[in-house]
Amino acid sequence: MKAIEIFKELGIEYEEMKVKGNSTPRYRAKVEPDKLEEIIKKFKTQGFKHFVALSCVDWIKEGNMELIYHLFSYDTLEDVFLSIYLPRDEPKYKTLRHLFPQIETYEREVHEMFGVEFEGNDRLGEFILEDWNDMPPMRKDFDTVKYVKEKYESVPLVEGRGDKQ
Amino acid sequence: MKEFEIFVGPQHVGATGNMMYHVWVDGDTVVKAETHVGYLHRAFEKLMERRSWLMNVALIPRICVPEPDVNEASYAMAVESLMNWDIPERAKYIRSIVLELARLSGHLLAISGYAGAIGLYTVPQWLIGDRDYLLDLFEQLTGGRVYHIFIFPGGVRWDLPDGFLRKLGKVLDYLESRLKLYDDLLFQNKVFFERAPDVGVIPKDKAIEWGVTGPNLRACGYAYDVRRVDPYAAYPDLDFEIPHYPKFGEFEVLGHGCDCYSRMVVRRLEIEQSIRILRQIIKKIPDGPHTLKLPNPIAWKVPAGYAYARVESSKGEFGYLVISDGGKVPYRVHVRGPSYTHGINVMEKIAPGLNIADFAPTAFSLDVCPPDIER
Amino acid sequence: MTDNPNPLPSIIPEKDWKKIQRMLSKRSLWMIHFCTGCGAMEMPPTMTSRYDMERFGIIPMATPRQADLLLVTGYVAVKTLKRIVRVYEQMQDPKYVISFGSCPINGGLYWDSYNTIKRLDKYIPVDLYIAGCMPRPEAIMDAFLKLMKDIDEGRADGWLRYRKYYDKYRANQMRVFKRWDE
Amino acid sequence: MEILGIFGIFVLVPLIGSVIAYLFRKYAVAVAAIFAAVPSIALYPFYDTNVSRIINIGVKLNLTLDPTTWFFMLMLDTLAFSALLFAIPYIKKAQGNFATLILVALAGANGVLMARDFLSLYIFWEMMSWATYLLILRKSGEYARRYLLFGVLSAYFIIMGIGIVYYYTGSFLYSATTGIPMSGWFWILLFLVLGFGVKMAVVPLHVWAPYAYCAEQPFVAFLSGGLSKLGTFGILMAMYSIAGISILQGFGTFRGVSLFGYPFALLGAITAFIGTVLAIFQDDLRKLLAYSSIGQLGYVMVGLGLGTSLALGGAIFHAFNHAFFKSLLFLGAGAVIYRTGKYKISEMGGLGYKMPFTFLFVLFAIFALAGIPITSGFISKWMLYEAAIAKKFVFIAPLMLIASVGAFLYCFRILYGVFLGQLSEEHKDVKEAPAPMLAAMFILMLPLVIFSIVPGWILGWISKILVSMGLKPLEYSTFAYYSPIGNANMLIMWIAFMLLFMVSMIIFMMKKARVVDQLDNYLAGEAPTQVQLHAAHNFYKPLKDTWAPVLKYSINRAYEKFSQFFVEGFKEIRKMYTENPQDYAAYMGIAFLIFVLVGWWLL
Amino acid sequence: MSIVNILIQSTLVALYLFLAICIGLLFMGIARKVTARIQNRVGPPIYQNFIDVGKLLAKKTNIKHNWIFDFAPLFALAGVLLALAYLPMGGYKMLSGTGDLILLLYIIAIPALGFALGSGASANPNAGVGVMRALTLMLSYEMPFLLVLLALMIFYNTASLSTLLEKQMSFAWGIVALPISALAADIALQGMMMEKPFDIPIAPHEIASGPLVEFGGKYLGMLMLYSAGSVVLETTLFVDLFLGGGVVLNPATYGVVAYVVNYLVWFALIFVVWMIAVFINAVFPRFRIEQAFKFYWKWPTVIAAIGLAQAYIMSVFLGVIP
Repeated sequence: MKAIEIFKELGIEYEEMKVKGNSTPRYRAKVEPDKLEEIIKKFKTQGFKHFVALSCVDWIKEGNMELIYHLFSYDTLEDVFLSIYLPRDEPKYKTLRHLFPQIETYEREVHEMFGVEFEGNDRLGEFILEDWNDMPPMRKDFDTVKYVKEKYESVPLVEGRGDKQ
Repeated sequence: MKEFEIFVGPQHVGATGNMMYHVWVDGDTVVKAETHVGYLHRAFEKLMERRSWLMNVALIPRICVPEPDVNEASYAMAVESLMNWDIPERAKYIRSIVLELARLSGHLLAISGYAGAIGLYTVPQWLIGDRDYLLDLFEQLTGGRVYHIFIFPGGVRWDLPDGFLRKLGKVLDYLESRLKLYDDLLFQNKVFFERAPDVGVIPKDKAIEWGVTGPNLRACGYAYDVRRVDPYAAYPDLDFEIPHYPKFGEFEVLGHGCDCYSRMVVRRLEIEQSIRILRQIIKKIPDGPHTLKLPNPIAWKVPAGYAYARVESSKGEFGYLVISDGGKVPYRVHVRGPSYTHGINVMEKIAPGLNIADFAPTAFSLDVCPPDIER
Repeated sequence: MTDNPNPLPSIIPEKDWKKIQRMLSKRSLWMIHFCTGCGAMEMPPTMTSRYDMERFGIIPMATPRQADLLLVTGYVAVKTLKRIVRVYEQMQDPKYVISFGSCPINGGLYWDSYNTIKRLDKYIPVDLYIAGCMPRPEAIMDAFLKLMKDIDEGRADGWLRYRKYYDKYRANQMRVFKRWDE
Repeated sequence: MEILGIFGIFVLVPLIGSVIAYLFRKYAVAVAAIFAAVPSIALYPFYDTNVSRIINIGVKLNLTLDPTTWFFMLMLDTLAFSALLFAIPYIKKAQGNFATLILVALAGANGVLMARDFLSLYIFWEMMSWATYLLILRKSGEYARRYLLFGVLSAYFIIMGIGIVYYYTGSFLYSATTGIPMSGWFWILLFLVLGFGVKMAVVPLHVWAPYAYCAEQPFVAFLSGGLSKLGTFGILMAMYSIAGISILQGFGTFRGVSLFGYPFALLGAITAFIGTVLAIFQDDLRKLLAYSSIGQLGYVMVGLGLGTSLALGGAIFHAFNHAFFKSLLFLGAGAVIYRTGKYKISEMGGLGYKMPFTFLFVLFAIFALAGIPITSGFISKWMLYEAAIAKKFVFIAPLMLIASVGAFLYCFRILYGVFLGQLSEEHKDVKEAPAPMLAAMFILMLPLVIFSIVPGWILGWISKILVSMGLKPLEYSTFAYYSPIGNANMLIMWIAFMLLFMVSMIIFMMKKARVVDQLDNYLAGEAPTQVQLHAAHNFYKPLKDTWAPVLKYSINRAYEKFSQFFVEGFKEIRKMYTENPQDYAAYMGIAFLIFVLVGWWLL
Repeated sequence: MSIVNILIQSTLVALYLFLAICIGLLFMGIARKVTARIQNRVGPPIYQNFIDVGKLLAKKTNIKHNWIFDFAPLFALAGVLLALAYLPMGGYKMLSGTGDLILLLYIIAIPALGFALGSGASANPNAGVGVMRALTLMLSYEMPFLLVLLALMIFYNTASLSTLLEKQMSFAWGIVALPISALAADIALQGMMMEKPFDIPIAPHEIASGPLVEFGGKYLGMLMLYSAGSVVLETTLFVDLFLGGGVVLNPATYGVVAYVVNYLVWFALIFVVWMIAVFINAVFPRFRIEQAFKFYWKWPTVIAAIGLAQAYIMSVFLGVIP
């Protein structure tokens, strides 16, 4: 089934994204967080079997975290981007790893980089970073230059270069 | 405790780059594997939010070292989508040349990595030696051996240099003549027939659901290729086949697909197809400008919106999700690398039951490239 | 830590013994197989038929116990730095470090990245830097030759410095790591 | 000395000791060790004595001490003493019981060795068997029943043999064997060899061994090293003393080897191979040693079957070596089990760093087991190989040779799994084995070293045995030994090895090395605090996978299926099993009668 | 034997052993060079391995895990030298008059066992797995190899290597008399030398160079000497068994000249045997261990069994007595 028909069937508003270079159509839709699982299941049964990615966007001005679930269908050759918005100060969502196994990995990354909690995913924790002691670094209010100055620039040089053997 | 633990990586010959597989082994069979990444995390997505649209072109090739051009191409395509630019035909063809050369070099590396993992060191020596001719071509074309920074939004950096196509043709002839030797050495080697088939099998019905893409998906028997399903650059005009299991042409069909053998043979056949594509491009390439007339690079403003562009790399689907809020810098860029699923999700799932002798070859046959996992 | 005494002091003069040692270690540099960063991409061409670094007796080795030469190929993420230090400490003296590319010198392209250290020699002693992003195989070969010359002249003394200023290096390392074990 | 005095020392002293030791309760084992020491020390003056006396008490009995008896007694009594010495700290519960039974078994064994008539042989044999049974019972009733089943089988076989002899000669004496026809000889020898073969655990009669050898380690050391040699002794007596070489040759010969012996030699080679293969895959330390024991006794069987003087000498020598190194191994395993309480190889590891002396003793035993030339274990294997090769036996020789390669595999499994590798957290405080244990192991190690440098001594004793059986003596000098096709000089080898060892030592000593922690290890750059690095479970998995189709045909399972058939078929009869020992005894008596009658009827 | 005689003999043996180790190092260097040429490279100088060993022995720090760790270099080097001492080289009997093939077979196990012990002492699972593979490989290649040895011993009716050389000189070289066995032996030799496709125990991609994983410095240096010795040991074993040990002139008639000529011929022959192994090594990937096991117990064993049958028939039924 074409993505447009599914959207219509589910009664979701969608917009078409601009595409240059590539040729398949891409649709973007904003959905309610609690309906997302059902919608993804619907898409999955309708041929959207390839889960491309889960991205997170930190909309600091709006105070939102946007999670973008990106699906692709090899049958109809369409991309679907399903967005949900979570409150920024306490982002929390349930895990969807039972739908597509790679969602688990994406959730681990989003958790580490943005601080989004996924209930039911027991593998959250240190993933990419190690010994991290600051706020999740991909958040917009994390100042990487300041962090670099504090952490790395302040380390002193060790003298002794040029000492004879 | 029955199992012992082995760390494959980061400092391990069998690790595919700087990453770590924490492996629990019973006897010599893997019971469980966990992928640990982050050794190469440079926070590209964060840095891209701090750099202007054009500066990012210099940054992103570093995401995938063996094949940097796919980053440039997909980023450029995503930005072009946002800007609503149509790039000139010649630029598309030149992009295709660069991408195909990159694919060739990526496949040569992948095959030599696998051959090294099963202990045939002559193959890496030859293949990487031959790959240097491709790097020479890159050098002539772009000025850099590894990082080219050649494709950027609006076209490519400059036109083909004089005599480039002739030289390209020569290199292709040479490479084609060498393929026979590779076949003799690796692809028709009896020990390879023993070791590769039915090792590291991805269940065929799960392959798409697990997010397997690229040659690994084709080795499972699906003829899906981004160049076909979501064509870009000059590929709609070009004629090429999509090698997939069990259409291996002159090669024997051993095993039941989705295994190391199919993955390697698919890569080997794609080298032939790339040569074929490049030959067509040499014939077909149109004249014209190589780039659009670009606005002032310092004051680029990209209209707000979402754009996703995907490119077929030698490892699988490479995609960029670019989000702009209309400012001078991207608001958010998300990079979808093929190794993200291959290296973590697929590897953790197919590892149990593998012999430890087959662990490194399986990882190499999936062609996992850690930098595009953690960026 | 034991030093390396002259086995036959009556026959070989002390000076010559050192010279012999340096000659031996310069002609047989075993490199540890550790791709710490993207610079490792230019290692295969350097190792293989076109540039062939085995001409100088440099071959990749599987484990740090066997190796003399650590190549830090490119940017160093904090997580990798910890492994580099461990590997470096497991190597046996004399050992040499070549740092590769622009990033370990001053941060390079990633000067503002929160996860890469900016100067490698704050954490482990570096005998030789190769600049460039990324250095060409010719540059790498040149660096190897330079390192051999340095060893011959006794200037590649990073391992001695590490031994001497061990506490300082360790203190610097601990400023970026929260804890030492995993 | 008068034979009765000798009988007193070697049979009655242990018997009396068994009663006395029982009274001492807490110190019973120590007291028993003293009583075991008496015969083993008293043995030495009797070297080269040859006394024999026929005692007529209605039936004629014959007790003898000759070089054969002396040689085997040397083995058994030393082992019994070491085992008891080892048991002093080891046995915690019911000491009196243990000490008594061991001494009874020793007395029985000595009696078997001294007996030269079938009646006393049978009495002492049963004495030894029942003591063994009760000792195994201390560990597990199930295992003891398995032993009992085969012990009874063995007894039946022996009795049938005896019955046939008595039928023809009317006498129980070994020497009175005139007038037996060749067909009679065939049955006699077959029954006797099978009967004693059970004790030697020859395939397919080996099934009891892996279970019996799970009993307490000091006893198992004595059982595997010592008591199983009674089987060797019995077959040796039956084939080469009672029957004699000329009767064996009378069955026809194949390149100078009796056609009666050749199948047994082949069986022995197969036993060696199967025992070795099964040993490779065991995870239980005791079972591994048990299968190894089966395999090694297969070698002895080869020698006994071939019956040339080189082969027979090799067999006797190998029995001697096996007695010592296998007991040493069982004692070493016992020391480890005593300290850790673990039986599984995969649960140990790294104990060699904590128990260096135990490790060295076991290492030496393993050198002997594997046949490394710096131990005497090599020499006996060498003799057996050369005997087979000189006769151009193309089936026996390769089986033995490949089995000895297989022995390397399980040897390393013991060494690596138990003593090397990662020392686990819970064994951080393990201490060296107590002094009596070490002393016991040291005693057992000595002959292995001495006879490897000076094989001439022991070859002299063995030659004497061979001569007494009418075979040619061995060719040997003090340090060297010869076969028709080759020779080996141990002194030159030792000197060369020592010199070359010094050379490498000099190169080695030029530099000092620093000791690092076991977790400062190549872990690919990682440094976890808690990590499991001991790769001992399923160690030979590739081999096991490869051989899985063959391994599923287990003889053990065949027996179980067989018994299952009976269980299914005779559910009613099963009700006879009232769990009342007296009933069992009654059944056994009935069965015994039936067997005797059947034997009678057969002839 | 007088004291002087013994001294001369032992000096000669020492000289031969020293030369053997040097030849081994040289051969390893040549192998690297040849492999490099196959791989389109220049390759290191052929004396590179001497430098490597020198460097390793001159390393300034050495680490060990415990005292059992020391067994590896000591037993390995002493054992391989001892085994070499029992091999006739170029017609010089060394100690082979005082010990035969079976003794040699077991002496060869000493270095391997010592090496296994030392590497096992290092709590590294890679070492454990590596030794497991090495032992399994040993079980694999020994099957054909023992059959081959048996064929030789049955055919020439001796287990003594020096007698074997004499009989080969007077009758015919083993490769002429028993060509099938020679083929099987050469296949077994590839596994014995742990060259590809049988370099499974030290596979760096799989188990990070296996038993060698924790050795460095002088330990590795001495183990390199050991492997240099084993190269000569294994090639010489083949040459002694099948190529008459390179004996072309009878020392009894030609004296010292014969020794020199024989030594050179022996050198040429072991070089040829080594080169065959190196060429195969360069163009094959490695097996998995169970595949190696299956391989060896299948075809080479069948070939060796046919060779054994040939030797048996010739010796027993046809009465050919060399």
